[in-house]
Amino acid sequence: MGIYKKLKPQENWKVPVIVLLGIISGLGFYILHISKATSYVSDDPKVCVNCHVMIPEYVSWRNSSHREWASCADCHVPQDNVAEKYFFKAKDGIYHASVYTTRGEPQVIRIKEAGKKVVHNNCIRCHENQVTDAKLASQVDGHFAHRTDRACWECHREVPHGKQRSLSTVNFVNDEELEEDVRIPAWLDEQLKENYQNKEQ
Amino acid sequence: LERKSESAFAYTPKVKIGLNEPRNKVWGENFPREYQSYLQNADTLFKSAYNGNAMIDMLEVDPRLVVLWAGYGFSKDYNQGRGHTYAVTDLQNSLRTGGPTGPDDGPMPSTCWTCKSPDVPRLMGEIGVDNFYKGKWASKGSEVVNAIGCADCHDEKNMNLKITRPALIEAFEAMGKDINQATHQEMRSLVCAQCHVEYYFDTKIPEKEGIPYLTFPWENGFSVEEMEAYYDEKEFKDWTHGLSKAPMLKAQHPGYEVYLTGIHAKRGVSCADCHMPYKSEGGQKFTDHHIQSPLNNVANSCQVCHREESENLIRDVYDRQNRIIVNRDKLEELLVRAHVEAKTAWDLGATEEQMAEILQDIRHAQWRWDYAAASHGGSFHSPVEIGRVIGTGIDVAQEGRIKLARLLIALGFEGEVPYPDIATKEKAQAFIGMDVEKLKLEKEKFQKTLLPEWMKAAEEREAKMEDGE
Amino acid sequence: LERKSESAFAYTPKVKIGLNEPRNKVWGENFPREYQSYLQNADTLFKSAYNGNAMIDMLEVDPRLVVLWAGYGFSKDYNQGRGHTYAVTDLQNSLRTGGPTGPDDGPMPSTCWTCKSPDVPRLMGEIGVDNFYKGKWASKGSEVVNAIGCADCHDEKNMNLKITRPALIEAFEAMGKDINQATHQEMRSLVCAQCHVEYYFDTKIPEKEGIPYLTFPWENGFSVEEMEAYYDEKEFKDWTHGLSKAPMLKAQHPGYEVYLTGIHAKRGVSCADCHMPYKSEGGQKFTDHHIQSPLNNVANSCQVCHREESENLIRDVYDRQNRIIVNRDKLEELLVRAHVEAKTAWDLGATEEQMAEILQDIRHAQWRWDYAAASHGGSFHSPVEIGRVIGTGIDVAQEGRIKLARLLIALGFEGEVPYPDIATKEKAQAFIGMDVEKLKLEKEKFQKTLLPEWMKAAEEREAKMEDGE
Ligand code: HEC
Ligand code: HEC
Ligand code: HEC
Ligand code: HEC
Ligand code: HEC
Ligand code: HEC
Ligand code: HEC
Ligand code: HEC
Ligand code: HEC
Ligand code: HEC
Ligand code: HEC
Ligand code: HEC
Ligand code: HEC
Ligand code: HEC
Ligand SMILES: [Ca+2]
Ligand SMILES: [Ca+2]
Repeated sequence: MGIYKKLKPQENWKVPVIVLLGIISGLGFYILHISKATSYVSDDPKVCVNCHVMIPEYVSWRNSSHREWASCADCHVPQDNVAEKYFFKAKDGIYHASVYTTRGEPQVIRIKEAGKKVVHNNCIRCHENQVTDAKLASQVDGHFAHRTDRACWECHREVPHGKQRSLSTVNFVNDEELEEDVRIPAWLDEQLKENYQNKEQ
Repeated sequence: LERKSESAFAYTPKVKIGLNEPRNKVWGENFPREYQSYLQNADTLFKSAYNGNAMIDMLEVDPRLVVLWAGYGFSKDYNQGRGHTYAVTDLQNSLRTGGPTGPDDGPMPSTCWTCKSPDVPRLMGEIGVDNFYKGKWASKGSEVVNAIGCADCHDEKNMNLKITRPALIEAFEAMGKDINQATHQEMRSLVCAQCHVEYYFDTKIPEKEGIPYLTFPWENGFSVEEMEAYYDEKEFKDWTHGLSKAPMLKAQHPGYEVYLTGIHAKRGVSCADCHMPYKSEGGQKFTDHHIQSPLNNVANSCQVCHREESENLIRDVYDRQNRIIVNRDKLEELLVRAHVEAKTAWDLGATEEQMAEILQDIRHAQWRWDYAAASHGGSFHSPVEIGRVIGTGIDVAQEGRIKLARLLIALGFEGEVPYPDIATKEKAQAFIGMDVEKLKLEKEKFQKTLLPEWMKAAEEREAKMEDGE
Repeated sequence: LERKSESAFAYTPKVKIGLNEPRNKVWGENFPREYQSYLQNADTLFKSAYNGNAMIDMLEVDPRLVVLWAGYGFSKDYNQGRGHTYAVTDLQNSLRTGGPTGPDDGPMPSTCWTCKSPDVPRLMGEIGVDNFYKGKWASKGSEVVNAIGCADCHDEKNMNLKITRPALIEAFEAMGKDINQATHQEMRSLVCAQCHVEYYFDTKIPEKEGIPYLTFPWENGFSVEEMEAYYDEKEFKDWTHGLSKAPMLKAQHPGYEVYLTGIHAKRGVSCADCHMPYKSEGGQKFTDHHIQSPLNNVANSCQVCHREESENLIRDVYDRQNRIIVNRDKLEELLVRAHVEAKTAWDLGATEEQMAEILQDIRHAQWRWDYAAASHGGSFHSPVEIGRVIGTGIDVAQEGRIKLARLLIALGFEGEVPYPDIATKEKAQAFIGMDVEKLKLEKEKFQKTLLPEWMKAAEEREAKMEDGE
């Protein structure tokens, strides 16, 4: 009861609040539209790179052992039941899209607690046979719990996004061009070469 | 989760394991994978740059140790530890434990057994902790026979990890902590911390006077300075040095303490993560019970977390060990010099008062050296801290030697005290006046007479134990 | 992905940037994001436990330094470096550079300018490298005015990273390496290695005799022992110590060398990864040109690779720094003692022969200390190596002091040479007999007369330069 009272707005707030809510939800749909957040309903990883802040994760995933097996959604969306799957997707989709559109994205994106749980459970979903041993689970109390009580990626630190998740994973698109390039500017190179010729004489 | 109760019906354990069952084979019936890997602890083939499964005679490799430990058991015999399988045998065969001729004979107490066998929790359960620690080690020669094993770390009812050694529990209490609060991940290191820790025998515990009670000196903390302060406050010494007469401390394998100061511990990596990584058989993972140098198993231990070439990872370990050994070796040399210089001072008639500060410096410097040296793996487990500890050791040793330089001149000595010829273990043992041949003969006699009797008695005793039903 | 190359092509430069354009603002027209972040190098607010953007008077913080550098410029004035913005100003204002009254006056050579400004490549291009190094620093006072900037690291044609300082290129050649073979990732550290390295002025290069030619002592390798051997072979000294008369070496910021020995370098992490991480603005990622302590920016630098709480990461850095400082401070104290004891020995009539070995010990011990101390960030960049270096320094310093103890007694001195009262910078400078007030007056005069003339001349000169077209 106490909590409800605290949360309940005072009477004179009613009108402004309703108006505000209207604006917010209107904006929400607008954001959904311009950011292609509706594409979240799809499981295709390409939709995640609709915004380039997801590029490092996309590229690292594309180079990982999981590319052929697991798409973004296989890990990042609950797979236990259909309702929850779409609820989570919608929640996440709207959230990411608003953050992106409002330019509010953090400098470095880090997974949140809720997201961690989802991913962790998805690791187990696919790898249950490997991480648990049905025979031992029957004899050894807490075997399942002990096997799965740490985030998988505390050990498998590079699955699937690699170690560097910054732009540095994708920065070197022009690598070839760069490798051919020399490191010493011509004006200095000439002077120093002259120096060496003098030395040899 | 539901799956769990389902399959519970499908599998019934082959045997019922009794409380404190010391025979590893019995547990192995139920857990053949773990047991098979456990049996590999007998392996002695792998040798890394400084460690490995092989038995390495450290006094041979580094005869300076003989001088550092003059007057103490370790100068007789000291090996780099090998697999858990050998804990009992190595204790029996070490020259340190002498050649007892009966239950009340020999230089070492029962307490030595504490970290060597699952017969220990069994005995402690049967006769009580105090009675276990009482008497000579020979008094329990026919009781302690099984190699370190399942009952040391596991609860027989549910295979949970558990602490079976009172010293660790008491040390936690002394620090005001409750070991029952340890997380599962912490337990994966704490089972090792039952044994891989610095210890001493406290014979002055009220109401237990005279019992060499196994105690971990952690009350002030784990660092080299905090433990030193602990011993200093108690004016405890392990022995009086044979040459310098300094009141010495012996640091024994502070593995857990050093590990705690390193980055892996800070990031929640446990001993078991590296020394007992998972192993896959038939698509299922279980804990590898072959406990050894991870350098013999880089793929399963390091590479799960570090996607680096195996040779790079090994080089990283060696890099750290090599950087540490330079100064550790230097400190060792300085300590040899300090002991010999102190002896020269005594010989020239130095007084107790003149020597007091110098001996304290030697005590502290060697304690620091030993903390670094005895902690096998420490140069990797926490290289920055070990580097620091050795740095302070060098400073203190040299302070002592500056005082010695002044004193020696005051006593009429000129020039430098010559460095002894201790190029080999034999020369070093001769230098400190030890009769090794005598020790070896005593040991041989013991091995031919008393030891076989113990083994026979133990066999008969175990034959009467119920088989796991 | 396509987006990235897209934007690469879409870009049309606003202005054309000329060869060796020293004015950062001109480059900023084309690259406003980088330039905006670059401007933040002027920030002096952040202070970490040992470093940060603020200007820290190191002689004030640690007056022992005054004694260690007695007889050398650094005892006059030494600050912990701050942002690149201040390189030119700080050189002008440092008491080390004196108060020149004209182009050929003052204690320091032109070479000092080398690492302070993008006017350096410009000048070297115009007058040649040798001519640049010739003369007093005052001779180029009106030429070097722009803060470290774009032309120091970038090629104006394509913004590729470039090496603009001959010393680094020559050092690579001396080691038999070709810097053109450096990978892109290596270049992200090598641009810093143009300046953040140990150096000396070689005045004995054939055909360039007398020119204080900037040289990196890397021929034998980067380690403290290898560089020491390099200097010893050449019998090079930076100065003769004011108290001990030891032939001293000064280690200046061996940042790159120390970094190379650490785990981050081994794993291919570059200076730029931590000190110039990527930054996000409006969904675009670009390189943050605010070069500073990463502790002021943990989220973008460390946390990209380490999924750890920011406070844990900061604590890790401090942990390492704190563990190193214990022994570094100790070594500093030992060096003060050694210098003072050596002076006492001279005063009592010691001979050159009696002192020779002792002075060599002091030289080597202080070199090791300085290698560790001058390398800001080194305690984090490579804590194990720095710990090792300091350990060897303590040993060598104490060896020298043992010899001193013997010598002092032989010279009739009794007891300990008292530690000087150097509790503050003022006391320490008085102790070594320095007239700081005179230095300050000379500097003030310079700041009021010559310096404004230079600035005016520079302004007029730059006004005639073409604007980026
Ligand atoms: C409209 C742009 C956009 C799209 C499309 C997008 N993301 Fe994101 N995402 C963001 C932004 C912005 C953040 C940072 C949010 C924050 O941390 O506050 C983010 C954060 C995340 C996080 C970490 C934060 C958390 O909630 O745990 C995950 C995981 C993630 N995205 C996965 C995905 C997946 C999977 C897809 C495709 C199905 C995807 N994203 C598509 C913009 C987007
Ligand atoms: C195999 C499982 C898996 C797949 C497939 C996967 N991820 Fe992830 N993702 C993870 C894990 C695990 C983390 C948490 C990493 C951490 O905390 O170290 C994560 C974290 C993230 C984050 C947050 C950034 C961070 O490092 O915390 C984003 C954004 C993200 N993923 C996006 C994506 C996108 C986009 C895709 C598809 C292109 C994708 N992921 C595919 C497992 C996966
Ligand atoms: C959609 C199913 C799926 C999900 C979700 C999934 N995996 Fe996998 N994973 C696979 C498959 C299939 C393979 C085999 C790939 C191969 O052999 O190349 C695999 C391989 C692996 C491997 C061995 C190869 C390697 O890269 O080392 C590891 C470790 C692994 N997964 C860990 C994880 C972790 C950790 C997570 C959660 C963050 C996860 N997996 C999520 C299906 C999945
Ligand atoms: C304590 C560290 C640790 C944790 C936590 C951990 N693993 Fe592993 N995992 C390992 C080790 C070690 C191996 C290597 C075993 C081998 O190669 O035989 C491994 C191997 C694997 C493999 C590959 C097996 C094969 O046959 O190649 C998969 C898949 C895997 N783990 C998935 C997971 C998942 C999913 C989780 C989370 C529930 C997880 N792991 C948690 C340490 C761990
Ligand atoms: C991050 C990995 C890691 C962790 C965690 C770790 N160790 Fe080690 N340990 C090593 C390595 C590597 C060596 C060096 C092996 C060598 O030199 O051959 C080593 C060496 C040892 C040795 C000497 C091995 C020999 O061959 O004789 C012992 C004993 C040891 N560790 C015990 C422990 C204990 C006890 C703990 C926990 C308190 C622990 N280790 C935690 C990696 C680890
Ligand atoms: C707190 C536990 C503990 C106690 C008490 C203990 N040890 Fe040990 N012992 C160990 C550990 C751990 C090792 C392995 C050390 C290593 O090599 O890293 C070891 C190794 C040994 C070895 C084989 C290596 C060598 O030194 O030759 C012998 C023998 C030995 N101990 C004898 C003794 C004796 C005798 C005593 C009593 C004075 C004793 N132990 C008391 C834990 C203990
Ligand atoms: C009951 C005491 C005890 C426990 C518990 C214990 N150890 Fe040991 N450990 C020893 C002794 C004693 C030795 C030396 C045996 C010998 O050389 O005779 C040893 C040796 C070792 C070695 C050297 C092996 C080799 O082949 O060189 C390693 C590594 C090691 N232990 C790690 C661990 C780890 C990790 C744990 C916990 C998971 C652990 N120990 C638990 C007593 C113990
Ligand atoms: C030195 C300590 C130590 C000894 C001795 C030991 N274990 Fe373990 N054991 C562990 C650790 C640590 C784990 C991992 C527990 C966890 O993470 O939950 C483990 C796990 C297990 C498990 C759980 C399944 C698995 O593989 O992870 C079984 C079953 C097991 N051990 C059986 C045995 C048997 C049988 C023996 C004797 C032959 C034995 N253990 C000896 C430390 C030990
Ligand atoms: C369960 C995960 C895990 C295992 C297993 C592991 N490490 Fe690490 N290692 C880490 C973490 C976490 C760090 C801290 C740095 C970081 O956050 O990346 C680290 C740091 C390091 C460092 C840098 C620290 C230093 O001293 O410079 C080295 C080197 C290293 N590990 C080598 C090894 C080697 C060799 C092994 C195997 C013997 C090993 N690691 C096993 C997780 C692990
Ligand atoms: C892995 C990250 C990392 C790398 C790589 C790295 N540094 Fe640092 N650096 C640090 C940290 C952390 C500090 C300590 C900052 C503090 O104490 O406030 C530091 C300190 C410094 C400082 C002193 C900063 C100040 O505030 O005065 C300088 C200068 C420096 N580094 C230069 C370099 C150079 C040059 C390189 C490459 C040769 C390099 N660093 C590579 C992390 C790094
Ligand atoms: C090889 C490049 C290089 C040369 C040559 C060089 N410096 Fe520096 N200088 C640096 C670097 C790098 C720093 C920043 C050091 C730090 O704090 O980490 C610095 C910092 C300084 C500072 C600011 C900090 C302080 O000490 O008060 C002054 C002033 C300075 N230098 C003067 C000089 C003088 C005078 C000379 C000539 C004797 C000189 N520099 C030669 C690279 C150089
Ligand atoms: C042209 C020479 C030069 C180059 C190139 C150079 N530095 Fe510096 N750096 C200096 C000087 C000089 C200072 C000291 C300025 C002062 O205090 O007056 C300095 C100061 C710093 C500081 C201290 C900043 C603070 O706020 O305390 C850091 C960090 C640093 N440099 C890192 C780097 C890194 C990283 C690179 C390469 C990406 C680099 N520097 C390239 C000469 C240079
Ligand atoms: C101390 C060295 C240094 C200085 C000074 C410097 N830069 Fe950079 N700059 C770098 C490094 C390192 C990179 C990253 C290059 C890479 O990874 O390809 C970079 C990258 C860039 C890029 C490429 C785009 C990006 O953001 O990654 C531009 C444009 C740029 N700098 C402009 C400038 C401008 C304009 C200035 C002067 C205001 C300047 N730089 C001064 C070192 C420097
Ligand atoms: C570009 C990637 C990257 C960046 C940025 C980075 N690190 Fe690391 N760090 C590593 C790697 C790789 C290792 C080696 C261990 C491993 O393989 O995980 C490491 C190791 C470490 C270690 C263990 C080494 C030791 O000395 O004990 C610490 C602590 C650490 N990092 C802290 C930091 C801090 C603090 C920062 C920011 C100033 C930072 N790192 C920035 C990649 C990075
Ligand atoms: Ca002890
Ligand atoms: Ca120098």
